[in-house]
Amino acid sequence: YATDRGGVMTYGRYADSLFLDPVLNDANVDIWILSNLYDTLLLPTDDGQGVQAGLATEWKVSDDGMTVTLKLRDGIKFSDGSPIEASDVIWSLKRAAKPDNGIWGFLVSAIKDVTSGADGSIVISLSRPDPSIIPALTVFNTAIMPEKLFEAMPGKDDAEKAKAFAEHPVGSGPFMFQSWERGSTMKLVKNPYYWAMGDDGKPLPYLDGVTFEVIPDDATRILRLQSGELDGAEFIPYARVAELKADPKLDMNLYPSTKIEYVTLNVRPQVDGKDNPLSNVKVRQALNYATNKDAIIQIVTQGVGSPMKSFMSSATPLNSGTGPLFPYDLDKAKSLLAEAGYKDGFSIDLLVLAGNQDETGIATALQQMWAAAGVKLNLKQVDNATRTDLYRSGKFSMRLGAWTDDIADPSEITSYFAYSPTIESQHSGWKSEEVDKLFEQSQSERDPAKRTAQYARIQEIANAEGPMVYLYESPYPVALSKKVKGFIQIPLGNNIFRAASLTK
Amino acid sequence: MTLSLRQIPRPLLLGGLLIGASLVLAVFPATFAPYDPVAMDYNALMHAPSWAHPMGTDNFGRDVLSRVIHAYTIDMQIAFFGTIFSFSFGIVIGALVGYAGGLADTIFGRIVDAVITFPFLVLVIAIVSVLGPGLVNMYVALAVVGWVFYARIIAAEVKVQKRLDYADAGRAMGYTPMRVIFRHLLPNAITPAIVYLVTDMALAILLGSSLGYLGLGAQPPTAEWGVQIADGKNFMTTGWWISVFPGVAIVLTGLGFSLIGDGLAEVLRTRK
Amino acid sequence: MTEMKPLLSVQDITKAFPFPRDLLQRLRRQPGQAVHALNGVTLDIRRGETLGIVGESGCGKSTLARCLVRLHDCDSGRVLFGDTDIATLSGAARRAFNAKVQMIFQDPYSSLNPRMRVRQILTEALSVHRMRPAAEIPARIAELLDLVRLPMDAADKYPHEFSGGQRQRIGIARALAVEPQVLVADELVSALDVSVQAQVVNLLLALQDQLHLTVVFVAHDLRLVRHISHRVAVMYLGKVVEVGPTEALFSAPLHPYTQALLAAAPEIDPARRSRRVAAKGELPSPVNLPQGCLFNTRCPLAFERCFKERPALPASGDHRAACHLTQAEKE
Amino acid sequence: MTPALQVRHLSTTFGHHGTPVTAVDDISFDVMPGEVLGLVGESGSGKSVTLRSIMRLMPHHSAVTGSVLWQGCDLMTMTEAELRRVRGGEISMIFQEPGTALNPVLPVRVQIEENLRAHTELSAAGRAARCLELMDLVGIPDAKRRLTQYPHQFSGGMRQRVMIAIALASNPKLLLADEPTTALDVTIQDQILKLILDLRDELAMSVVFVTHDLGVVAATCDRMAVMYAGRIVESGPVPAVFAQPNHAYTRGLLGSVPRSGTERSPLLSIEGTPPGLTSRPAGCAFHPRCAFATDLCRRESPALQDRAAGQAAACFHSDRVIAAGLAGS
Amino acid sequence: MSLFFLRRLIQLIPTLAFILVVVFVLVRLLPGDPTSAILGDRALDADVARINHDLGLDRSIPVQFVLFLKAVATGNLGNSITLKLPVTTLIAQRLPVTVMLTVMAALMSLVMAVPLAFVAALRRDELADSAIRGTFQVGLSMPVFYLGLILLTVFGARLGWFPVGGYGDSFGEHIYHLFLPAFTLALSLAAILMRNLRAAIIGVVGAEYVVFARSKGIMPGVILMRHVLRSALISTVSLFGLSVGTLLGGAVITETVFAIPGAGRLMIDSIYGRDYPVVQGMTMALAVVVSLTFFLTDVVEAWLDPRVAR
Ligand SMILES: Nc1ncnc2c1ncn2[C@@H]1O[C@H](COP(=O)(O)OP(=O)(O)OP(=O)(O)O)[C@@H](O)[C@H]1O
Ligand SMILES: Nc1ncnc2c1ncn2[C@@H]1O[C@H](COP(=O)(O)OP(=O)(O)OP(=O)(O)O)[C@@H](O)[C@H]1O
Ligand SMILES: [Mg+2]
Ligand SMILES: [Mg+2]
Repeated sequence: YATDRGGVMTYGRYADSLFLDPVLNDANVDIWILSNLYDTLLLPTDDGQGVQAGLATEWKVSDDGMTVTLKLRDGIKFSDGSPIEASDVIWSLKRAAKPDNGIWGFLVSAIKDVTSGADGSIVISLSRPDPSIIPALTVFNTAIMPEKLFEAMPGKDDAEKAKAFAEHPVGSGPFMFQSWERGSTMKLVKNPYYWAMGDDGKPLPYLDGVTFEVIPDDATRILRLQSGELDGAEFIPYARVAELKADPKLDMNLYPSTKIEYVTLNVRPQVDGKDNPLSNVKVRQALNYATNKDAIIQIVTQGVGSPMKSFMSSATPLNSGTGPLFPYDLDKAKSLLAEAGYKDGFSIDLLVLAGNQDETGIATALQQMWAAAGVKLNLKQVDNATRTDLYRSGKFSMRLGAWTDDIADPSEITSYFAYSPTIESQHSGWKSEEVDKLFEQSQSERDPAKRTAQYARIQEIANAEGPMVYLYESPYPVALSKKVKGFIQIPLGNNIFRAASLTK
Repeated sequence: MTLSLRQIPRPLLLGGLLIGASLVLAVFPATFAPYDPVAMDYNALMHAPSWAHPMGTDNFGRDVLSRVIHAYTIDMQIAFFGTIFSFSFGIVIGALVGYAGGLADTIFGRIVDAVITFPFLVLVIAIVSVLGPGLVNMYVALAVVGWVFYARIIAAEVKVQKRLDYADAGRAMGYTPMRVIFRHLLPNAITPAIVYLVTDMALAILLGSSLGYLGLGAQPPTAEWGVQIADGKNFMTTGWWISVFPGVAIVLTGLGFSLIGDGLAEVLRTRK
Repeated sequence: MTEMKPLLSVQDITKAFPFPRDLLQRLRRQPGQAVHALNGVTLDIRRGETLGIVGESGCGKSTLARCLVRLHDCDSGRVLFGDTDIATLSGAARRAFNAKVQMIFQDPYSSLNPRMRVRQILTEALSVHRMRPAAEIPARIAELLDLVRLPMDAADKYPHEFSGGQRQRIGIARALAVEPQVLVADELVSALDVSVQAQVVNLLLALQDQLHLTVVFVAHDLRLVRHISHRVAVMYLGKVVEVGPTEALFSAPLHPYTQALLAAAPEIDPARRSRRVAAKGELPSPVNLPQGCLFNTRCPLAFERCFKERPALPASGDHRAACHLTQAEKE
Repeated sequence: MTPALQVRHLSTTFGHHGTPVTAVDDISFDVMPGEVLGLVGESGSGKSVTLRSIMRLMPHHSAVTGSVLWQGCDLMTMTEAELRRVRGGEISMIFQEPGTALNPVLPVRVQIEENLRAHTELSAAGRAARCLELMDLVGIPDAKRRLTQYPHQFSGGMRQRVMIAIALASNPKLLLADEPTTALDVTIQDQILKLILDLRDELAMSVVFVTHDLGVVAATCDRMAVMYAGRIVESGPVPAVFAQPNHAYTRGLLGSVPRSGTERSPLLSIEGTPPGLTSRPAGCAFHPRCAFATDLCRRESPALQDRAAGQAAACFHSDRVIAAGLAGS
Repeated sequence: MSLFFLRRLIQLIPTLAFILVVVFVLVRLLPGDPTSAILGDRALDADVARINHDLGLDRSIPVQFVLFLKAVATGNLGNSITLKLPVTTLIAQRLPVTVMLTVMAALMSLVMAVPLAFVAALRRDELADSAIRGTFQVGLSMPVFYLGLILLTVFGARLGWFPVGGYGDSFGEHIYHLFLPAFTLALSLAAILMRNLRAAIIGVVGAEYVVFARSKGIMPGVILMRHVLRSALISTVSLFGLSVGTLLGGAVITETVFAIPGAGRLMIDSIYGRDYPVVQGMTMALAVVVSLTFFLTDVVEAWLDPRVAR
C-alpha cells in the first residue's frame, strides 16, 4: 500500500516563529521547524540518538579526531533550483562557528576551519578532538544556506542581511517558504528539488505543503483540531491526553522526548543577604525525598510522565540512570532536615512562570508536599523575562525549569547543568571540582567507553548532590488527525514533515 | 429616611440578598465549606459531583465546593480593595477639581483623556508586571488607573452642586472652602459615584479573574474564581464541574452587584 | 428718614462673567465675551431700613446681593461696610463680616444641604462662628427654632421632610444663628405658594422689628416689595435705574421702565383690566449691551440723546432716576 | 348656550407603592365657547393633572375616571386614533415650562410642522407658509431664520410663543393653557396674556387658563374655579368671586395678596401648609388651616353647591365666610 | 465643524505626549530586559551583554528617550526586538485586525442593544424587561475567556457554524472568522449600552417634551423615533465611544482565545517579551485610534444634539 501524495497539512502551533535564520535565531519556536526549510549535512535518526545521511552521504572522523571529512550528495539543489556548491557548505559552517555570531556557536566551537577537498569533499578541521562534532552536524545551526543569495541581501553586516534573508528564506529542506503572516499563519510548500525519495520511488515530500497556524490558547487549538480545521496540533495539555486518545478521529501521540521538569536550587551560602538552607546538601536531598513524584506526575501530566533517573533525560545518549532518583520518603526527608539543623523546617520562595498551568500545578503540589516536612513554600509568580533576569543574576532561591536537548549528545545539558564554568550549573552556584574535571576530559575523549564512564561518574555526583529537585520526564504530546501518516517529532523537538502524508 | 420593605425596589432587594449571602460566605467560609480548600486528595482526582463532593473535585483532588466558598473571601476582597482606593482617591480629587474649576479642571481633563485613551487592560497588565503579580499589586494597578473615573463623575456632580444655593449658603456663612467641599458638596455629589462603585465592584471581580487567567492575579493555591475557571478550562469536556461552578459564582455575584447598582440608581433617582 | 451714614454702601460696582475661552481662541487672541451682570451700581443701605430691589429676571439682582455678602468679588467699585471695603477682609475679619451680613436664599429646595439635619445645620453655624460654647448650643437651637416658629421636633429632621415655607424658615434660622445686622433676602418667597408667602413675609416683618435688622429684600414681585420696603431700587440690565421711597416710587414712577413695569403687573382688581401692552420687546442680551441708555431698545419715549449717552443716577435726592427725560424735566 | 367642554366627576389616582392616592378628586366644570376659564390653586392642588387627564396624557401608573364631553363625545372612551384627531387638532395644550416642553434636539420648524402634518392636508409648501404665518401671529420677528433654530437659541418668552404657535397650528377650538406665564417676567407675561386674549377673540376659541397668580386671573379670565387638594372648592364669575369669596380658602388666598395701603402690616395669611397627596385630612381637606372649621368640617366633606351670582362653593360655612368679609384677619 | 476638529487635534498632542512618557518609563521599569526575555535560560551572560549593546539598551534611559524622540520625529518607530520587523510594519499588520474586530463588535452591540433597550424600556418591569436585562447581565458577568470558549465549543466545534478562531485570508473570511470573537466582545458592550439606553429611554419617555408631542396628536411611532430615540441616544453615544475605546485596548484576551493576530495580543506578548519599541509604538497607535473614536462619537453627538456644537 503506497503512501498518498498531495494535500496541504495544517498544523496548529502554540506560538509563532520569530526569526528564520539558522544561526541567529534564539528559540524553540524557530529551532523546531527549521529543519523543514534548511537541510543539514547529517540528519538525526528518528529516536534522536543517532545520525543518518543528509546532504552528505558519507562522513569520517580522522583517527586523531582532528578532522572530519564528508562527501556531499550528488546533484543537490537549493529550493530555488540553484546547485549547492561546496563553497555554500564552507561558508555556512564557518558562519555557524564564528564566535559572537548568535548564541549557538558553542555547539561547534571546536571547528577551526572548513575547506574543500580535491574530490569536492568537505574537510572540517578541529581545534581539539570533539566527540560531539558528528551529532553537531545534524543541529539546525549547521544548516546549509545559499551563500550568494544571502550575501546579495541588503544590509551592511551579517545581522542585517540575515534579517532580510529570513523574510524569504531559501534552503534545501523538504519544504520551501511561501508566505508568512506574523502571529497567524506560515505557509510552506513542497521543495521540488529535495533529494530524498519516498517509498514510491519519487522524491519526498509527499505533501504539497504545510501550513502552520498559530493558536496560543490550548483549548482553542484542540477545538480546531476536533472540528477538522487542523490536521495536527502540538502541546496538547496533558489534562486532555486521555480524552483525545479516546477520540476515534484522532491519533494522540506521545513522542519520546528529552524534556525534563525540575526545580533548580540556589546552593550559594547566602541569597539576598540571608543564610540559605539549600546550601546544605542534606536539605536538597530532603526536599527530593519529600517530593512525591508519582503524585505530581499524576496531577500534572495525568500519568504520562515518568520519574527522572538522572539529571538528563533517558533519551539523552549516555544517560546512566537505572531507577527513579530519590523515591518518595517523608520520614527520610524529615530526618535529613533534622540532621541539617532544620528540624522545624524553614520558609523559602519558589519562582513560578505566571499563567503557566503546569508550573503552577507543580508548585501547588510541592507546596502541599513539603509542608508535610515543615518546609513552607511561597510561590512567586513572575513573567519569563523577570524570571530569567533573577535566574541569571543568581537572586533566586528556587525556580521551576524545563529543558530539552538540542543535540543528540550529553555534553550540552551537562555543560549547563553540572559543569560550573558555563553558567555556574544553572546559575545555582553549585560546583564540583571532580565533575568539572571529568567534563573537560570528556569533551575531547575519543574512546566511547571511557567517555561513557566519565559521564557515569558525573551523573553519579550531580544526581546525589546537585542543585536540583528532580521531577519528571515527559513526552511531546501531539494530536494528529487519523489521516496523517509519517509525521514525527523527534526527542530533540524537531517537527519532521518530510515523510508526512495525508491519506485520502 | 427609612424605607419600608415593600418600598425597596425589587432589584435592590434581590441584589442585596445575593451580596449579603456572599458576604456571609466571605466572612465565614470555614463554617460552610466541608473541606480544607487547599487540601489535596491524590485518591480523589477529578471526581464528578457526588454526595461527598457536591461540586466534585478538581485535578488536584481538592473539593470544588470548598474552593468556591473560600473564593468568596478573596473575590469579595477583590471587589472591595479593587475599587475602594480608586473610589477614595477619586472622590477627593474629583471634589477638589470640580470645586476649583478653571486651570485645575483643564489639566484634569487632559489627564482623564490620557488615561481613558490608554488601553486599560494593557496598562493594568504593565503595572502589575512592573510590581510583580499578586492581588496587592493588582489593587495598586487598579487604583492607579481607576481613580480617574470616579474623579470624573464626582467633578461633574460637584460642578452641578456648587451652583446650588446651599453651597453658596455655606460660603456666605463664612465656612472655609474645605468645609464646603467635604462637608457639604461631597456628600451630595457622591451618589452617582456610589452607584458606579457598585457596578465597578462587579467589574473588578471580572478583571481579577481575567488577570488570574493570565497568572497575574490571585496566587495559587488560593482559591479564586477566575483562577479556578482558568484551571478548569482544560477540563471543560472531562471535568466541567471544575470551571462551571466558579463560573456560576462569578455570574451570581456580578448579578448581585449590578442589581444593587440598578436598585440604588432607582432609589436615588426617585429620592430626587 | 434723616440722612445718616449708610450701613452698607455700594459704590459704582461692576461685575461681568466672562465666558471661558478655549485654547484655540486664546491662540488666536480672540477677545473673550462676557455677561455684564452689573454695570455700575451705586446704592446706600441705611441702618434699620428695608430696601427693596426689583427688576426682571437677569437684571443682576442676585449678583448684586451676592456682591453684598462677598459671594462675588466685584470687578470694579467698592462695597463699604461701615468704613471698611469688604474686598480687603480676610481670615477672621472676613468671618466676622460674614456673620454681620447674612444672606437668605431663593430656592427652599436647594438652599439647605439635604444631607444634614436641621440640628447639624444650626450647630455648624453656631460652632464655626463660636457663637456659643458647645454646652449651650442645644438651648440656642431651641431658641432659634422658636424665633422662626418651627416646632422643637424640627431639629432632628432632614430638610426634605419640610414644606417650602418651613424650609425658608430654617434658612432664616441659620442666618439668624450668627446674630447678623443685615439680612440680604434674595427672592425669599418667590418659590412659595401665595398663602405660605404671606406667612414668611409676616415672620420677616416681625423679626425685623424684634431684632432691629436691616433687610435688603430682592424680589421681582412688585406688590410684595411695595408691601414690605421702606425704599425701593429698580434695576434694569445691571443698573439701578430708579431709587426712592416706596410710596413715591409706586405712585409717581420717574423712569419709563418703572412705569412699564408697574403697568405690566396685573392688578388684583378685575375691574381694572386693560388690554394695552405695557412694554414691547424683550430684554436685550447682557452680553452685548446697547449703546446709550440701556432701556432705549424698549423705551417708548426714547429720543436721540438716549441712543448716545448713558444717563447716570443723580448723586443726591431721595427719589432719583437715571433717565435723560426726567432729569431734563426736573431741570 | 351649550358648553364646549363638560367635565364630569373627573378623578385621577396614582398607584403610589400599592396604595392609590387621589390627585384629582371628583371635579366637574363647564367651559363655554369663547370663554376664558381660570383654574387657580396652590402648587400640588391638581391643576396640571386635571388638564392632562382631560387630554388623557397621564402616565401609565395612573387611573382616570369620569367623563369629559367634547362636542358630545366622551374623550375618556375614545379610541387612540380618534383621540389623536382631537389632540392638537381641536384641543391644544400649552405647557408650564417652555424650556422642557420643547424638544431640545429638533429645530422649531419640525416641531410646528409635525402638528400641521397630523391635522391638516397642507402640502409641504403649504406647511412652510403656515409656519411663517404662525410665527408672525405670535409675534416672533425674523421668522424664516428663527424656524431653523433650536429651542435653546430662544429666550424664555420666545419659547413660550413658539409653544403657543404650535398649539394654534391647526386652529383649535379649545386651548388648555397650563401656567403659560409663570416662568416669565412681568413685562413678557403681560405681552403673552394679551396675546392669548387677542387670539381668543380672533379665533373664537375657549381657553382653560391654569395659574396660581390671582392677578393673572383678575386680568384675563371670565370665570374662575379654585382648586384645593384635588377638588374645586369654589367657582364663579371672576368679579363676583373677587368681590365676595364664598369659601374660606378663597378668602385666605385673596387676603394673602398684599394690597396698597396696608404696607408693612401683617398679611392675612393661611396658617399651615397644603396637605400632601398621601396625607389628605378627612372631611373638608381645608379644615386644619381654616378659622371657620367646626366638627362637621372635620367629619364630612362638603359638596360644591350653587350660590348667588353664579357662584358655587364647597363649604359648610359660606355664610360665616361672607360675613367675615375680606378685611382684617 | 473643522474648528471642532482642530480643537480636538490640539488636545490630542499633550495627551499623546503624556502617554508616550509614561509608556517609555513604564516598560523600562519592568524587571529583566528583552534579551533575557527572548534568549531564555540558555544564553551566556556574554551573549546577553553583547546583544544588549548592539540594541543600544546599555545606555541610560534619558539618552534612550532622546534617541527615541529623534527617531519618532522622523517617523521611525524602530524595530521590534523579538520579531526583528519595523514597528510600523507590525502596526500596519496588526492594528487593522483589532480595529476590525472592535468595529464589528461595536456594530453588533448596537444591533443587539438598541431594539432590546426599547423593548425593555417600554415593557418596563414586565417579564420581557426582566428577561432581557437578566440575559445581558449574565453575559456581562461572564469572564470573556470563558464565554469565548463556550461560544467556540458550541458554535464552532459542535455546530460548525463558524470557524474555530483564526483570521482567514480574504476580507469576507475575516468577517466570517471574526464573527464569534466580535460577538463575545459585543455581548458585554451591549449589556452596558442596553442598560444605559433603557434608562435613558425611560427618562425620555416621561419627559415633558414627549408628553407635549403626544398632546399634538401625532403617531406613536413618530414620537418614538423622532422624539424618544434621538434624545435617548445622545446620552448613550459618549458612553459608546468610551466603551469602544476600552474594547480596543481590552481585546487582548479575546484575541488570545480566538487565535486572532491582533494588536492586543501583540501588546501583551511585547510586554512579556520586553519588546520596548513595539509596546511604545503600539500604545501610540492605539491611543490615536481611540482618540479618533472619541472624536467620531463627539461628531455624532454634536450632530444629534444641537446644543453641543458651538
Ligand atoms: N456665576 C455666573 N456665571 C455666569 N453668568 C452669571 C452668573 N451668575 C449670573 N450670571 C448672569 O448674570 C446676569 C444677572 O444674573 P442675576 O442672577 O444677578 O439676575 P437676577 O436679577 O437675580 O435674575 P432672576 O430674577 O432670574 O434671579 C444674568 O444674565 C445671568 O445669566
Ligand atoms: N406622574 C405623577 N405621578 C405621581 N404623582 C403625580 C404625578 N403627577 C402629579 N402628581 C401629584 O399630583 C398632585 C397634583 O399635581 P399637579 O401637577 O396637578 O399640581 P399643580 O396644581 O399643577 O401644581 P403646580 O402649581 O406646582 O404646577 C401633586 O401632589 C403631584 O405630586
Ligand atoms: Mg436672582
Ligand atoms: Mg402644574
